[in-house]
Parts: sequence; C-alpha cells; structure tokens
Amino acid sequence: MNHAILSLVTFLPAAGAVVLMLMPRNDHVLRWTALITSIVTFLFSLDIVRLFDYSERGFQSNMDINVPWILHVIHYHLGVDGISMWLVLLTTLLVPVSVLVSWKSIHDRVKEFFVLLLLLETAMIGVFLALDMFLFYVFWEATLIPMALLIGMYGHERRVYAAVKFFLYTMVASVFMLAAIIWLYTHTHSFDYATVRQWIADGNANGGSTLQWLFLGFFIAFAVKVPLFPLHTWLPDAHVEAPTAGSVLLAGVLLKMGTYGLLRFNVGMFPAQAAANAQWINVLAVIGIIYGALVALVQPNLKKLIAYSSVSHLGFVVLGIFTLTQIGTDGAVYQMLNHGISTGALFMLAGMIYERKHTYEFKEYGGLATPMPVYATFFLFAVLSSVGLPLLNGFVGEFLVLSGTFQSPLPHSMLFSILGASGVIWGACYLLWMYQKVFYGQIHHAENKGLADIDRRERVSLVPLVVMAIIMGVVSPFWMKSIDPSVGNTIPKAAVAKTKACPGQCAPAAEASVLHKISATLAGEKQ
Amino acid sequence: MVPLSWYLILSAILFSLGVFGFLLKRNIITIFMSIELMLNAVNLSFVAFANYWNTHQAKLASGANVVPLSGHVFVFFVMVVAAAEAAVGLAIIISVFRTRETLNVDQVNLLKL
Amino acid sequence: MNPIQTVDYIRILPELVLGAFGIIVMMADAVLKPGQSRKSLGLISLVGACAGIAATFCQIAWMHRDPSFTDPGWFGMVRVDNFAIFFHLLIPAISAICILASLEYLDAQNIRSGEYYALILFGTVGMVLMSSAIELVLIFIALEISSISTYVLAGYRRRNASSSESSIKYFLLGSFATAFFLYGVALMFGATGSTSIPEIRAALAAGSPNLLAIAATALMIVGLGFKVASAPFHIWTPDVYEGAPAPIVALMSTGPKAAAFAVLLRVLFATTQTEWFWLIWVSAALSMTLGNFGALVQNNVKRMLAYSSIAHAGYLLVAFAAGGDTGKSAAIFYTAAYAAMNVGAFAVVSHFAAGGERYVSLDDYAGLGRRSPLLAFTLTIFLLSLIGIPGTAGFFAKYYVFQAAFTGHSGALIALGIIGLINSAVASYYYLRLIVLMYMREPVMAETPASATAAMRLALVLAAIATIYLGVVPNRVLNSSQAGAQDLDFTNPGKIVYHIGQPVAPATPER
Amino acid sequence: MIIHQILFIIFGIICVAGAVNLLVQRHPINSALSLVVVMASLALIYLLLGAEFVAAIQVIVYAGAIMVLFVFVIMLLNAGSEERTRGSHIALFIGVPGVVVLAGTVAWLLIHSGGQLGSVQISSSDFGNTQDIAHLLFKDFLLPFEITSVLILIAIMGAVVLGRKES
Amino acid sequence: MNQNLNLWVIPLLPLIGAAINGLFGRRFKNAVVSTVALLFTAASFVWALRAVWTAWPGGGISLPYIESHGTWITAGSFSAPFGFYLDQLSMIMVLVVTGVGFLIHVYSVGYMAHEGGFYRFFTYLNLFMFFMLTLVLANNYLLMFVGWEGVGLASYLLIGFFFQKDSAANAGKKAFIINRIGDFGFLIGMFLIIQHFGSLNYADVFGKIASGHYAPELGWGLFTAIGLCLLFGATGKSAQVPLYVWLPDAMEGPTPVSALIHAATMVTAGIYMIARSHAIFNLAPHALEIVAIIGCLTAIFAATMGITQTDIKRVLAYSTISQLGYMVLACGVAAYAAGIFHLMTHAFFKALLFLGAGSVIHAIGGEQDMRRMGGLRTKIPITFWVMTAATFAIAGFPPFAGFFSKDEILGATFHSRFGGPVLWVIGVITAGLTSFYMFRLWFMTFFGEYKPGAVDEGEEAHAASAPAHAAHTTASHSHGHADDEAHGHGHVHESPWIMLAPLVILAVLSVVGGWVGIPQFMSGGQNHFEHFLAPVMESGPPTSTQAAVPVTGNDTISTHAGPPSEENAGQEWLLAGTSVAAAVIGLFFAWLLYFKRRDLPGRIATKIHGIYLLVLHKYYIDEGYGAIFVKPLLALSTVVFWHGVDQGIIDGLVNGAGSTSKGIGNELRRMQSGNIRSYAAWVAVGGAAVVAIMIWLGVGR
Repeated sequence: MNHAILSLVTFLPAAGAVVLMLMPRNDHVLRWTALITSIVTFLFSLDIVRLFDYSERGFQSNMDINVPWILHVIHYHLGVDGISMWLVLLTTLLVPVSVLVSWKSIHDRVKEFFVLLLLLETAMIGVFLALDMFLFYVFWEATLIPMALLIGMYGHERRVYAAVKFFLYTMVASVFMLAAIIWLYTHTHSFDYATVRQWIADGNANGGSTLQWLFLGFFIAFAVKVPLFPLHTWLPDAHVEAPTAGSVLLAGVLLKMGTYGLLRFNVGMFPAQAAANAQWINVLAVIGIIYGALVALVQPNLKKLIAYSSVSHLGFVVLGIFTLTQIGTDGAVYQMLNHGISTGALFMLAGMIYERKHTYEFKEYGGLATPMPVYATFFLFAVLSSVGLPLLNGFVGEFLVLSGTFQSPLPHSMLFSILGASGVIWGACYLLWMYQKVFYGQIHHAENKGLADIDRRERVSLVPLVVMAIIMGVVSPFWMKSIDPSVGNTIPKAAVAKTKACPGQCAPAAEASVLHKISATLAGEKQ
Repeated sequence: MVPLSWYLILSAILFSLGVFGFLLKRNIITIFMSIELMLNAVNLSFVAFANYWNTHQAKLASGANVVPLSGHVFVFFVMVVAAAEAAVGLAIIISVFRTRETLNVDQVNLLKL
Repeated sequence: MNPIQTVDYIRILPELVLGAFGIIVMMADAVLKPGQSRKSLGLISLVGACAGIAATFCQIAWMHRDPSFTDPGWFGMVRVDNFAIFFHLLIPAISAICILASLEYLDAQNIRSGEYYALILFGTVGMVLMSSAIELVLIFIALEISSISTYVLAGYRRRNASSSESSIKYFLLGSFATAFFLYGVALMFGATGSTSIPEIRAALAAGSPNLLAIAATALMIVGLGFKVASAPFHIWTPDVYEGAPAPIVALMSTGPKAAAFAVLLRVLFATTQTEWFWLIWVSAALSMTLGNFGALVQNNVKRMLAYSSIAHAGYLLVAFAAGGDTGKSAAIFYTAAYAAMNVGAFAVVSHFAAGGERYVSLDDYAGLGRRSPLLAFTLTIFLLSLIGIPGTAGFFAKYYVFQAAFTGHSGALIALGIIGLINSAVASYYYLRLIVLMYMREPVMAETPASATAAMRLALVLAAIATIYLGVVPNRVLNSSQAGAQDLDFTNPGKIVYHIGQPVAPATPER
Repeated sequence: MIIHQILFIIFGIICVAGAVNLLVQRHPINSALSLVVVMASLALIYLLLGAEFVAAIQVIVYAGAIMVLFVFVIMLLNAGSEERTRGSHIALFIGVPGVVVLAGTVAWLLIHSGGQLGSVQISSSDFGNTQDIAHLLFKDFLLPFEITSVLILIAIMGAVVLGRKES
Repeated sequence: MNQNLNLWVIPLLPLIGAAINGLFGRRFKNAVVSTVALLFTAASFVWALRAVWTAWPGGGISLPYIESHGTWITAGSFSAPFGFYLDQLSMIMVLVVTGVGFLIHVYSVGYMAHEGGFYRFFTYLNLFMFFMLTLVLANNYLLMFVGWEGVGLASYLLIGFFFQKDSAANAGKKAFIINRIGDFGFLIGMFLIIQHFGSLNYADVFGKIASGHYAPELGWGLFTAIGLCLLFGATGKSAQVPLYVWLPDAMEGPTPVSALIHAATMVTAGIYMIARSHAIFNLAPHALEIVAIIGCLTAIFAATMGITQTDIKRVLAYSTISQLGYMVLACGVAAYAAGIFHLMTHAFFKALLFLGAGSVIHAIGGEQDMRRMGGLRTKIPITFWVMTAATFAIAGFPPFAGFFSKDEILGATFHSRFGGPVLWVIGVITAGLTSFYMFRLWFMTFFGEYKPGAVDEGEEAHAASAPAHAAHTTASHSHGHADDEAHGHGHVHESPWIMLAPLVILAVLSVVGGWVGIPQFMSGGQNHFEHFLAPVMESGPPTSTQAAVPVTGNDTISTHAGPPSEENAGQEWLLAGTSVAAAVIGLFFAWLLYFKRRDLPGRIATKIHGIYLLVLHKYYIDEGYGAIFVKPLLALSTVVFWHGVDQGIIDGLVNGAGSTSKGIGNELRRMQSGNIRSYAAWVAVGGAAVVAIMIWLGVGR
C-alpha cells in the first residue's frame, strides 16, 4: 500500500477524468464528481505526510515505486522527498479549490472543463513525483495541453493568442530540456535521476563545457516556466485571459514546476554549473523582482497586475535557489508554497469579482469595500500574505530567501540581497495601490453599489487558503522539518565550498574588505 | 572493340535528353514520351552491363557466379512496367484532358503554393 | 522435386491473400448494379486486409516452426524476416483503416465503382512485397504496383479537375523519379554484377569504394527519396495530397511511404553509410525545415498535412543518418507511429471534407469541438501526436529518433538532432492552430457536419488507440523494430520476437 | 572489330538525333515518330551487344505496342502543336543547368571509370539466347514474373476506371 | 527565576479580542464590541502589571527574564523562536503601551460611538495592541520585526479607516509604504546580524558583543553598518527625516488612533529599537553621530512646520515628529534612558493632547481647522483644563512632565561629544518653537471668540493659495461626522465622561509623570528613572573592545550614566534655566500674536511671503518626493519597462520570430509554383546535387 500511494495520488484525478468523460452531460453531477474526486485525492495525499519518514534525508524509500516501463531503461519511478511532498499537497489543495471557484463561472462545456482540470492535476502531481527523467518529461509536457486548452476554451477575449503563446513559449523551451535528457541518457544509459546525478557527481562527463550546455538546456525550459525575466511575457497574457481556475493553477502550481525543476535538476544535478552560473541567474532574478514589481505598479488591469507580481515573487524563489545556501533554498521552497497559496487566493478573488463585473479593469472598480465587506477582508488577507507580512506565510519565505542570499558565499550576493529586499517595498507599493483602486474611495459606478458580497461557496473555497496562509506563517517548522533535510540533500556542498575557496572572489573576504575600507575611511576622518 | 564507356555515355546522353524533354516540352504526351526515352536509356545501360559481365566472368561475393543475363531480364521487366505505365499514364492524360480541355502542362497548375 | 516448396508460398502468403481478395472484389463489382453503393465491396476488402494480417500471423507461426523460414525464398527474391513481418503487419493495417474511412467517403463523393477497393488491395500487395523483397527487380515491380495503383486512386474523383491534376502530377513526376531509380539500379548492376541486395551488400563490403556504386546509390536515393517525399524531392507532395481523395491521401502518405522507407532501409544499409551520411543529413535537415515552414502558412488542411508529412520524412531521415541498430530501429518504429497518427488525421479530414471535398479549409474546422466532439477529440489526439506530445506515438517515435541521433556522440548528429528538436517546436504552431480552431473558435460553417458512420468511428478509434498505445506502452513494437533492425544486415538468422499468445520476452536494454 | 565501332557510332548518332528531334518537334506525332526511331536504333545497338531477345522485344513491345498506344492517344485527343507558353522559368534557368551538371558528373564518372571497365564485345553466340533467358525468367525470376500479373491487372483496371465514361 | 511570568498572554489577549470582534463583531451590538475590546485590553494591562510587579528588580526574578514558546522560523542553522523578553526597558514600554492603550480604548468607546464600522475599529485597535506588545516583548529582532510590521499594518488600516475618503486611503497607503522603506533597512540590518552572529536573539547577539565574540577586524565597520541600517528602519517608523512625511497625513485616521499609534506608542518603536540595540550603537560612534544629527534635524524641521499649520491635528502631528526627534537625539548622544524617559512622558501628554483635540473636534462637530475655533475655554472647560496641562507639559514648564525629560535630553546633548553645544542650541530653539506653536494652538482654540464657518481674515488669502490644504479641510467635513453636522455649529458641547475620564487620568500623568526622573542636581537624590534603567543600559561595551577599536575611546561612548559631579550642578541649573526661558519666550510670542495682536500673524506672513509659503507647504517635501521618485518611477515603469521592454522588445522579438517564420514559409512556398516542369526541375536539380555531392565526397575519400 505504501508503495502504491504515490501512484494513487497521481492517477486518481485522471481516473476521475475518465469517469467524467463517460458520464452524461448533467452539469451538476459533473461538478460534484469533479469536486469529490479532487477532495479524495487531497485526502489521499495527506497520507503521504503521514507516511513521511523524517529520518530520511533524500527520497522516501518506503513510498518509492520503481518498475521498468519501456525497454527496461525507461522506468516508471515515482518518489517523494520533503520538497516534492509539499508541492504535491499544494497541488491537491488547489485543485478542489479551483473546482469550487469554477462552480458557476463555467457553464458551457462543463464536462470538458473538469476533465481537463483533473488531467492537469495528474500531470502536475506527476511532475513533482517523477524520478525518471523520461517520465518527468512526459508529465512536464502533459501539463501543457490541458492548460492551453483551459485558457483557450474558457478564457476571455484574447484567449487564443494567450493560449498559443503559452503553448509555444513553453514547448520551444522544453525541447532544450529534452535534448539534454537524451544526451544524458546516451551517455549514462539511464534516465534515473539518482543514477544520472551520481554519474555527473563522479565526474564522468568529460569537460565542463558539455555540462554547461546540459545545464543551459534544463535551465531554459525551467526559466520559461518560472518565468524568469526576460522570458516572462507569456505570463501576463496567459493569466489575463485564463479562466479563474486556470489562473489559480497556473500561478499556484505550474510556475512552481519551473522552480522545482531548477532546484531538482539545475542545482541538484549540476552543482558546479549552478555555482558557476549563479551570478547571471541571480542578476536575472533580481531584475525580475524589481522589474516585475515596477511593471505591476502601472497595470490598469487587476489580473495583469497579479501576473506581474508573480514574476516578481518568483524572482525571489529563483534568487533563493541560486544562492546555493541552505537557508536561501529552504526559503525558496517555502516561498513556492506561499506563492501558491497567496497568489492562488488573489486569482480566485479576481475571478469572483470578474463573475460579477465581467471586467478586470481598475477603472470599473473602486469603493467595493462598501458593498462587499467580506470580500474585501479576504482580499486584504491575500494581499497581506502576498506582501509578506510577518505571521503570514509570505514573510517566512521572503525573509529566508533574502537572508540566505545575504549570506551566500557567491560573489555579489550581498548586493543581490539588498536589491531583492527592495522588493518588499515594491510589493507593498503595487499591492496596496491595487487594493486602494479596487476597494477604497467612493463608488463611481452606480451598478457597483448593488454588488453582492461573496456567498457561502466562495467563502468555503477561500477559507482553506486563508487558513493555510496563517498556519504557514506561524508554524513554519512543521514544513521545514521535512524541507530542510531534503534541501540539504539537494544543494551542493562541494560546489559552494569550491567557490568559497577561490581566492579574490570569495564573498566573505570581499565583504570584509569593503567593511574594512569603510572603517579605514571613517578612521581617517576621525584622525 | 567498343569501350563500354561509349555505350554508357550514349545511355547517359539519352537519359539527359529525356530529362531535358521533361523540362522543356509543354505537351503532356511528349513529356511522357521523354520519360520513355529515359527508360530506354536505362535499358541500354542494362544491356551494356550485361554484356560487360558476360565478357568478364566474375564471382560474386557470395561465391556464386555473376549472372549477366539478369540484366536482360531486368530490361524485360522494365518494358513490362513501361507498358503498364503507358496504359495507366495515357488514361490519366485522357482524364486530365477531359477536365481541363488542354494538354499543355503549363496550364495544369490548379494546385499550387 | 519441385523447386518451389510450400514454405515459399507461405513467404508470400499475405500477398497471395490480398491479391485473391482483390480479384474477388473485382468480380463482385461486376455483379453489383452500376449505381449501387459499393459498401459491400468495401467490407469484402476490409476482410481481405484483415486476412492479410492473419496471413502474416500464419507466417509468424511458420517462423516458429521452421528456422529456415527467414532464409531467402523464391531463389533469393524475398526474405521474410522480422523486418518484413513488421511491415507485413503494419501495411495491411493501414489499408484496413483506409478502407474503413473510405466506406463513408465514397458514398459522400458519390463514387460508385468497386475497383477502388481492388486497387487498394493490389496496391497493398505491392507495398507488402516491397518490404520483403530483397532483389531489386522484385522491388522495382512491387514499387510500381504500389505506385500505379496510387496514381490511379489519386485521380479517382474524375470529375474533379484538381483530382486529375493531382493524378497527372503524381504520375509524371513519379515515373520521372522511377527512371532515376532504375538508372541507379542499372549502375549498381554494372558495379557489382548483381541486383540482389545481399549480394550488393557483400560486394560493396568486400570491395574498395567504387564510384559507380556511389553514383548508383545516389540515383536510387533520388528515386526512393521521391517516394518518401524527402527534400529536395518532396515538391510534388502538397499538390498531390491536396488534389487526391482524402482517404487515399491517408493511404499514400503512410502505406507506400512506409514501404518506400523499408526499401530505403534495405538499400541504404546495404551500402556504406559514410558515403551517404552527409547527403541524408542535408536531406533530413532540409525536409524538416521546408516541411514545417511551408506548413506554417497553409490554409488547406490537406496541404498543411502534406507539408507536415514532408517534415516527418525529415525526422525519419534523422534516424537514417544516425544509423546503427538504434537508428534503424527508430526509423522502423517511426513509420508505424507516423502511420497511426497520420491515417487517423486524414480519416478525420476525409469525413469533414464532405461531398466534393468542399470543407478542407482550416477555417471550416472552427468550432468542431462543439459540433462533433468525438471526431474533434480524436483529431486532437492525432495532432498532439504529430506535435510530439508525450503519451502519444509521435512523441515516442521522435524521442527515439533523437535518442538515436544523440547516441552517435558525433557533433554533426547532435546538431541534426537539435535542428530536429527546434523544428518540432516550430511545427507545434500549425498543428496547434487546428486544435485552436476546433476548440477555441465558434463555427463559421453554416452546414452542420454529418455525423460519422460507425465504420468511420471505428477507424478513428482504432487509429487513436494505436497512437496512444505506441506512445504509452510501445515495448512490443519496439522489440519488433529492434529485431527488424538487426535483420537488416542479412547475416544473422534473426531471433524471433513475434509471438502469438505468449508474453513478450523482455527486451534487452538499449546500449 | 572496327566495324563494331563504326556501327555503334552510326546507330548512336541516329539515336541521339532522334532524341533531339523528339525535343525539337512541336507536334507530338512527330515527337512520337522520333521516339520510334530512337527505339529502333537502340534495338540495333542491342544486337551489337549480343542481346537478341531484348532487341526483339524492344521492337515488338516498345516500338510496336507502346508507341502505337501513344500515337493512338495523340490521335484520340487530337492534340495539336504545342504552344510555347512560358510556364516555368525554373525549368529553364535552374533545371537545365542542373541537368547539365548531372549529365556532366555522370559522364565524367563513366569516362573516369571507363578505363577500369574495359570494353565490350560480341561474345559467344549463345550469350543472350532466348533459352537462357527463359530459364532465368521462369526459375530465378519466377516470382517477379508472376507478380507482374498484378501490375498489369492494376494497369488495366486503372485505365478502365479513368477512361470509363461517367455513369 | 523559576517563576513563569507567561508573558505570551500579554500580547495574546488583545489578539483574541481582535479575533472575536473581527469574526463576529458584525453581528454584535456596539456595547458588546466595546466590552470585548476593553475587557481584553484591560486584562492585558493587568497581566502586564502583574508581570512587572513580579519581576520588579530585587524580586525573585533575575532580569532580563526570557521565555520561549517553540520555534517560529527555522532553516539550516538559523532559527528564531516565539520568545519573550522582559527587562526594565520592556517593563516601561509594556506598561506605557497597555496603560495608555487601555485609556485610549476607553476614550474611543465614546468618540467612535456614532461612527460606522465600530467593530472594525476595535478589531484594528486590538490588533494594534497585539502587534505593539509583540514588538516590545519580543526576545529577538525577528519577532520584534513581526510587531514592527504589524503595527504598520494596523496603522495602515486605521489611517484608512474612513476608506471612502480618498485622502484617508492615500494616507494609509503612504504610511505603509514609507514604513516599508524603513523596514527594508531593518531587514538588511537583521541580515547583517544573522551573518555575523548567527542569531537574532538579543541574548545571543548582545552576549556575543559583550564577550567580544565577533571578528575583531570586522567589528567596527560592521557595527556602523548595522547601526545605520537599524537607524534607517527607525526613521521610517519614528517619522524621522527623511521618512517623516507619512505622519502628518496619518492624521486622516480617527483621533484616538492618532493619539495611540501616531503619538504615544507606535511611532516610538524606533526609539525603543535603538535603545534596545544600544550595545550595537555604542560600538558604532559614527552611527550614533548620525542618529543624533537626524534627531536634531527632525526636531527643528518639524517644529518650524508646526508653526504654520491650521489643522489642529496636524499641528500635533508635527509636534510629535519634533518630539520624536528629541528622543532620537537622546539616543544619538547615548542618553538612552533620557530618550525612553521622554518617550514615556511624551506618551502621556501627547496622547492627552490628541485626545483633547479629539474632544474639541467632537465638541464642535468634526471641525479641525483652528481658525474656525476659538473661545472654547468656557464651553468645554474640562477639555480646556486638561489641554492646558498637556500644553504646559510639552512646552517644558516645570514641574510638568515634559520639563524633566526634555531637560534631561538637552543636558545630555550639551555634555556629549556627539552632540555638543551646536545640537544643544538647536534643541533649545526647538523647545522655544514648541512652546510657541503649542500655545498658538492653545490660544487659537480656547481663547478669543468662537467663529464657526469663518476663516481668519488675515490668513484667508494664504489659505486660498493653498488649495490642497483647503481641500483637506473640506474633506474633513465630509467624513464620518457628517451626521453630527446638525448639532455641529453653534451647539458646542462637552464630551461624555467616558471620554473625559481618560483625559483626566492622562492629565494627572502629564503633570506628575516626570517626577520619577527628577535629575540629581535638583532633587539631590538619584534619578530614579535612570537608575531603574541603568542595568539595561550599562550592559554596554566591555573595555576589551577598546583594543579592537582604537579610534573610539571609551569616553566617547559614555552612556551618560554617571551622575554629574557637584561642580557641574551650577551648569546644569543654567542649562535647565535656558530651556525654560526658551519656553517662556515661546509662550510670550504666542500670546502676542494669537491673543493680543491677532492681526499680526497675517502681516508677518505677507511680509515674508516666500518663507511663509515654503513653511506652509512643508518645504514642498511631499511634492519633491513626488517629482523626484514617484513620477519618474511610474513613467519609467510604464513607458520604458512595460511598453518598451515588455511589449516592445521582448514581445516584439517573440511575435517577430513568429511572423518571420511565416515570412520564410511564404517565401518557401513560392517553390510550389504548381507547374510540373518546375517540379521536375527541382527533382532534377536535387538529383544532380545528390549525385554530385556523393561523387565528390566519394572521390575525396
């Protein structure tokens, strides 16, 4: 049973999708079936937590499943560690919520919608659990279709452009990853993550330039998904046009697939390259943080603003991962979960107002706190969680990321940390600006006066996220005790040590000299 | 004694003339005839090579003798195929002529781009 | 003692069965009234195609009984080995699905002549024979059988100008290319003294590089390259596919192509790979690029799929360039995968085209996801497979090809692999366009598409199942293709990988 | 043996001349007749090569049957002189040079390897006799021979299908 | 020591109150809401009293008392607990916060009685209490940061309480964002501390500093860097130059909020933080110097701006900034105890002033413009008297509370090497200005004639030239008090007792609150306050650091702990006298200009029109920030980043790649001319190429 749990969680939604496909088109029944399927999946996924063995730093051997699939080299290999476990749970949590939020907003082609949603869930879970690179790629690509269809079929005016852009961007990028995977296979004759990782660690790859290319192959695929500046332009379009559930899952889970990949593959498999490339990647991450925030600041459209805020937030995650420090990476993983919760909630809230107003433009809003106080309160929670208010989840991640960056031995990381920390200012700027635009002031549009506040179903769908935001903000060790060892198992030790050893570039030394300079100057003044 | 290469070059010339015919003639039937010309050129090569192998009795890699006459047999089959092609080809030409009222290939260009 | 033994007849059993059914169809046609629907003939021919598959199973049974079965038969004319068996199963299956798709199509186009099915069956005879023939004479004749039948079938909508144009173009250019092929055969005969592939192989392996043989190979590549529609000999494809009846395009884009690839495999790997490596490299790169970029701007579904088929020929040639057991095996597997998805796609096209093939523009596909969910769904599967989305035949086939390319560890091959991967990403755009139209646009076509007949549904479901099967659990087929690849060198007696009613022996890990 | 060379040159020139005439003539009938000339002289060259059987069927099947079919169709369709339309610049400006290159390469190759190949001669009179061919055809090449029936069947059927009047 | 104080209860109680009111308050009656809020605040106060009582120095508990309740954040080697910390410093803070906080809660029940969103108000207020208590009770910087950010949030919510008013919403947002800018500095400071001390716990950090467990070659520069970062944080929270701009706008909030958050408690968090980190600052004399300068600058700068304001709450706001400047100055001269002392007294009298102002506003129906007041002395006598006490206290008249604390600071400034006479002079001038504008307020509000609806003739022209200001005053009309409009003008009434009682208590405290810290030279005994805090403040730098930091002699970082010697007593008296004199001068001018010769201000204003306008518009700092930071940033984001980079370059490239591909496709398909001969030509050319390439390569081989 233990060995089946991962497969069960992965394929239960797909099974549900098949059942849905065969059911008659009774929308109500379909909705309930989808909801029940996703909730049952969530409950099963809780069992993973129950079975989790905290004494094991790497992948959990008690849940591991590894059977030959194609030609004895491609395996059906699922495994979970402290990093992927929570991402799976995030997925299984967000899907029922997405089902709820689509309850009424989807009234046309309901069956297709839920089928796609559940298929998407299977693919997403699979991405996090797959330990065979071929299988990983299969799931990775499998997320594309349902998502693109969700955007394209149920989206808004420019949905087709957005769907195609999303699809092509990610498709083109993941091709490079496929090339890298195949290359690795042809040299290692294995797709197994651990095997290949060991092969590289043993120094079997001849020459750093090959590894550099492989690193880049994986990196491009993940960077687009994250999305890292300057590969982010698909995101605003996709988000704005996507239906609410699509946005929630896109921001909540799909983007995490990118950062998860960066951590698992780019850092986990190519530690030396990760250290060598961390510089410019961190530059991009920091640009992403600031750039995303600044562009978010001037968006006239609610969803676009949230989309750009994702660019900014995911910049933190990437920054944390490529500090290659325990603290920074812990924070990054935690931030992945946080972002899923808070941005997921924001998109749901945006969807609820869209259902009432059929627009995301700020100029159509204003003063909504008066007719919709409960809604405004939920929104405030999501905003604060996103802003990174202490005791809510966002803070823990951001703090750890920045703190880790600050202490990273990589060169210039202090500067990155300081620039990244300016993100806390930008975050407040655009989110409060948004909140004010939507909720404060007088009501300018007469029809807004009569807007109905959110109903019971909508509250039910929001409550889990709000509760999670608080719990994760207060008792983060509950998560950290499993994340921390797994991160320690993933991030390189040798690579960082190596960087540390390099003369002249070593950060503490550089920083020491800076401080020394300051003190010398000040001393000179004094004398 | 005629050098083999003479025959082969004659064959190549005829083949090229056939290709030129295809490229330059406008009438579909003539183009088809050009193809026949090409096939004839090939036949000439076959026969010449058959004669050559007959002159130079050699062993194949597998140890069997070279069978020079298989060149002749090949020519025989080429002719059969040419005949069959001619039947079908001319039927197609008739069919084209029925729908287009022309035999000029330059005017048979409905499908393009 | 009769030099022709029973086993020799078994070696051509599928051809015999198919031919017999072809003749039955012809005879039965004469019995039917002129204006009557030819559905019954279609069913007979369907049985024939299935009987062809059954005959192949009979061959497999013989294979188990008689180890000498895989020896050349008919005085060195045919060799029914794992390689041939693969295509003996594949090609009649393609024909069967095409026949299923034709049942409805012929009625819709008001075509009432039973020769159609007979031609398909006879063409299948040629194709099947191409895969087992190891003598250039027989290959040539088999090639002509399959070609001539498709020339005729392409022009089957006789009242339609574009159909006959398609036919004449195919015919003239096909004959033109055949002449090149023949010229190559002639030179090869001159160079080696034989037209038997094993002999040629042995001669070339033994002797020093022979310019005449090289020229011969080049000319044969021209002829066969034309048949498989690889650049720069692809030029006929879009026009012919556009004009020909849709089910026939389904057939000729897969069946004769698969057979031609089989011949190409037999011929090319009988010669020295280094001689044609760069040629195939360039051809593969060109095919992929020209095909995909050409398809980007098409507005006619059939034309678009024609360009896509050029591109897929390119992917297949990557496997040729890669060579080695993996490369050959990848090429063999690709033919099957491509057949599954492309037959399906054209079957859907033939359904939606309706009478007179009116609706073949991309825009006509708008909103089909709503109007014909099943057909749109299956077409989506085929398109996804053509894109190369994991879980479908197209993905695994492509993956396998690129894996073969990377296995070479040579810069040129890796470069080719990368070109291929980028191309497949570009290609996703135009396939996606169709999906987008079906699911994300509202219908513009006033006419509601007719619902598909049971036969059509069956055809689509079968093709879809094959597509998914090859993508998810390709082990069985992979084993066969690997064994087939090993049989291409004619030396080993060939281990038997086909089993009837027995579990598949575990395949050896690829190295 | 100089006589062989002289005969080859004569027939070769006739062949080429006929082929060129095929290109030059504008009426298909004239082209067809030129082709007959080519085929006939080729038959004679076959004889020079000792291929009596092939020479015979060249005349009977090719020059006889096939060309008659051509002439028949030309007459049937009442094809006139061909118009000098300018349909394809590519054929002229790319195709022709291409073919020149092709022919040049092949010719160079043949001359180059001609030395290795040596010469041909009319060998012992029993080479290429019908009996040997028959042995070959009905034993070694039995399968192709039989399969040809399918080819011909298809050809007949195709011709019938395409040529048949619309019902 | 073994006794468990359960400090965690103190912040938790208001949180429970906030939760109850927040979740269910909408269905409660106002009475229930206020009961809940008051109950939990009072309980918190009582618990705090109990804790302080138990832990009082000399009791059974050794200070600092630390308790820990599990881990909040942990990652790698780093971890931060939910831990609480009680020493003399936090005792004072916790009592001030809960005490004043409770009084203001009581007051609010009356003040907010007629406002919408009653439950919301008390939810926020309780939430604020929770965060503020977390801030002062935390045992590590990270938890302090929780409170730090949290009070910012509460402030945001409460400033924007009347969210339908754009100005209120804007002010809330501005407060939060500017606080965030400060928080940024705090964060960096924390990163530096983690990096070098591996922990954020006070005990660890200060312990390591005390024992010299830090890299000596880093020490000095490091502490300067940390100090400056923390100072930056403090400038945000405590409204110092250059980040003070949010505080005047924060007056958009209800008046009790201004009293509690923007006068008594939250804004003093920065001072608390600096005092808490004195161990770090003591090792960073340059940072201290900058602290002192910023404090002094803020004090005088804000005081000048206070002079021209006509909105009663804004005057108090600038006054608050100015007083906070004093406190920061005190910290800057290492007189932390004096800073905390002033913090405490200021909490009493400034809270009182705000509440009094609230009472005035309440009395006259929501009017905040002092030019429309006057003569209220008789109409609301109790308010008048308590306000008088507070005014004298802030102006620094002995024996009011403000005198002692201010004098303490000025004295320390004079003696300190960081301060010296220059800063002292500025401080004294500021004291004079404080006195002036406070008595200006006093006279304008309570003396003369009551003139509702009027604008002083003398200032009318200038008021008109300040449209923003005018708009503000009209806007304040329209806020929640609109329903009081009926009994607004001409129907001036004293506030109910629920509002007056806190006023009275605070008034008493304003008078006597300073007596706990009567300096030695006056009383002859010891300065009790300073003595009380001494154990905290003296746990400063050990002498061993001297070697590591040669440029900073131990004398420079004296903590102003030692009592001045007998010979200095005269000088002390002189200094005290000077500051009192300054206050008297201020009082005189205020009397002259706003009581005796009420036409004079207008005439002076016209005479020095430029300067007047400059000051009236607060030196155009807001506009300057707008022009220098906000507008260019928005333009940059819109034009360059969004339209330029995003849509122009990146999407341009992406879409360009698409259209280029299509273009290539279009070119390529021209090959497909439809002409068979052309096709044959391609095949032939292809064939030629194939043969040629293969032969060529074959020959080459």
